[in-house]
Amino acid sequence: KVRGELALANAQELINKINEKCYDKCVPKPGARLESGEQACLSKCMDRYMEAWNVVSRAYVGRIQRESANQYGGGM
Amino acid sequence: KVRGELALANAQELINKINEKCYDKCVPKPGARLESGEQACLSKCMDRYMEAWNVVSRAYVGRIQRESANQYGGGM
Amino acid sequence: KVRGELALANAQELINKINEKCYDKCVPKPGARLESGEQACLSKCMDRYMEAWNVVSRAYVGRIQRESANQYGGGM
Amino acid sequence: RELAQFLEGENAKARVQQTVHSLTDSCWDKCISKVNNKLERGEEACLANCVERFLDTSVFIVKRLESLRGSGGM
Amino acid sequence: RELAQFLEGENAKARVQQTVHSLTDSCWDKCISKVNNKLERGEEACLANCVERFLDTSVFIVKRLESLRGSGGM
Amino acid sequence: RELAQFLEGENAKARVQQTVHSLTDSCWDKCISKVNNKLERGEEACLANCVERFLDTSVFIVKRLESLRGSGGM
Repeated sequence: KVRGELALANAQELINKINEKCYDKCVPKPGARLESGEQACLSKCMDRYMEAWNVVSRAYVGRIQRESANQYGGGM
Repeated sequence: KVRGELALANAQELINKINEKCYDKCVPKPGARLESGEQACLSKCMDRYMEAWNVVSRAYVGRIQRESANQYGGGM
Repeated sequence: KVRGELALANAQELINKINEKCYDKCVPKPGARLESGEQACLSKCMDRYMEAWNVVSRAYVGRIQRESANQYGGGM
Repeated sequence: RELAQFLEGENAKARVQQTVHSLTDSCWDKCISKVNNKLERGEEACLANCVERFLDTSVFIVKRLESLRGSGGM
Repeated sequence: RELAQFLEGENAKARVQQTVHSLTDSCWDKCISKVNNKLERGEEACLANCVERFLDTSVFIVKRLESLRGSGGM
Repeated sequence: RELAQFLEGENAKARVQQTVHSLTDSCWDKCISKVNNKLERGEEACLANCVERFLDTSVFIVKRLESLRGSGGM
């Protein structure tokens, strides 16, 4: 249950960030409806943001692992 | 008492936002005192921010109401 | 112990702010390593930020003291 | 039990107000560049549209996430 | 009771420090554009004025809110 | 005791995810100007470097603070 809550909180935070970043980028002048061009931009932006999240996550976790390995080897 | 605290928290948050937004807009280069032009700008900015808050609040509450009404009618 | 925790939280927050502000200013295009020019910029930025913190702290505490003194004297 | 209901209602109200504060913050930046003597017609429309489109965006993202998840795209 | 007073004092100190962090954050953006070898005289004055005017603004807003409320304008 | 360990592990995971969210937020602004049909090679490298250099900066600041403190500079 804790694990599920964690995954949910993580997904929720990701959605919030995408909402904030992509709304800013794709809908600079909000009109009477979400135009199809704006929707296409949102789709692309969302995909890129999730990819960016994955790249950042890999880089960060990789760094943590290298540093904990180094603690038993050379300096940092 | 809870109701009073809620209203107070709401007013406090509104004051904080106005302070932040209007200080940024009206006092770009802080001098030795608040000039009268800066004070006039602050008054206008404050009125506009409160109006904006009301417009946003109406739009948001309206949307929530329309969507809860739609749950018993057609799709969203 | 509470006092130590407060000092620690304060130092931690200062480090976080310096990290955020100075990384933005000094490393606009992150490369394969922290260049020596970027490191020099970080050192300067860090010193300036701590000085700014001290100036702000003096101004803020001074104002609080003046206002509490005024409460028993003239108007605000 | 009535107290619990009352508190639940107050909680919901607090969440709504918090969202209104955060939407006003970001829509103010999007819609108001210069502070005028009154809220212009265009600014008022922009603010209301900003709220509606932000919520549309939210719905759009959640639906797309669900469809990506369904198609095994995630 | 002395403990309570001590803790109250520490709490007040923590609030002051939090305000100093947040003021330094926003006044840094307002007053420091380029990082120099020392804090210039003008930058230092700008930082101190930035704190004072921010607090003036705060007082101004609260007083105006009260007067609007008093005159039934709100 | 196993529960405590499990919860500790979940806490650590939550902190890591929170840091990933905050790094993605700031590195997105630094590295992605226009949204393209795929993540360009340069953008991907920028994102990874952005994380590494941010952490280097963090280490740099803490070490320098310690050396200043040691030399009585603070």
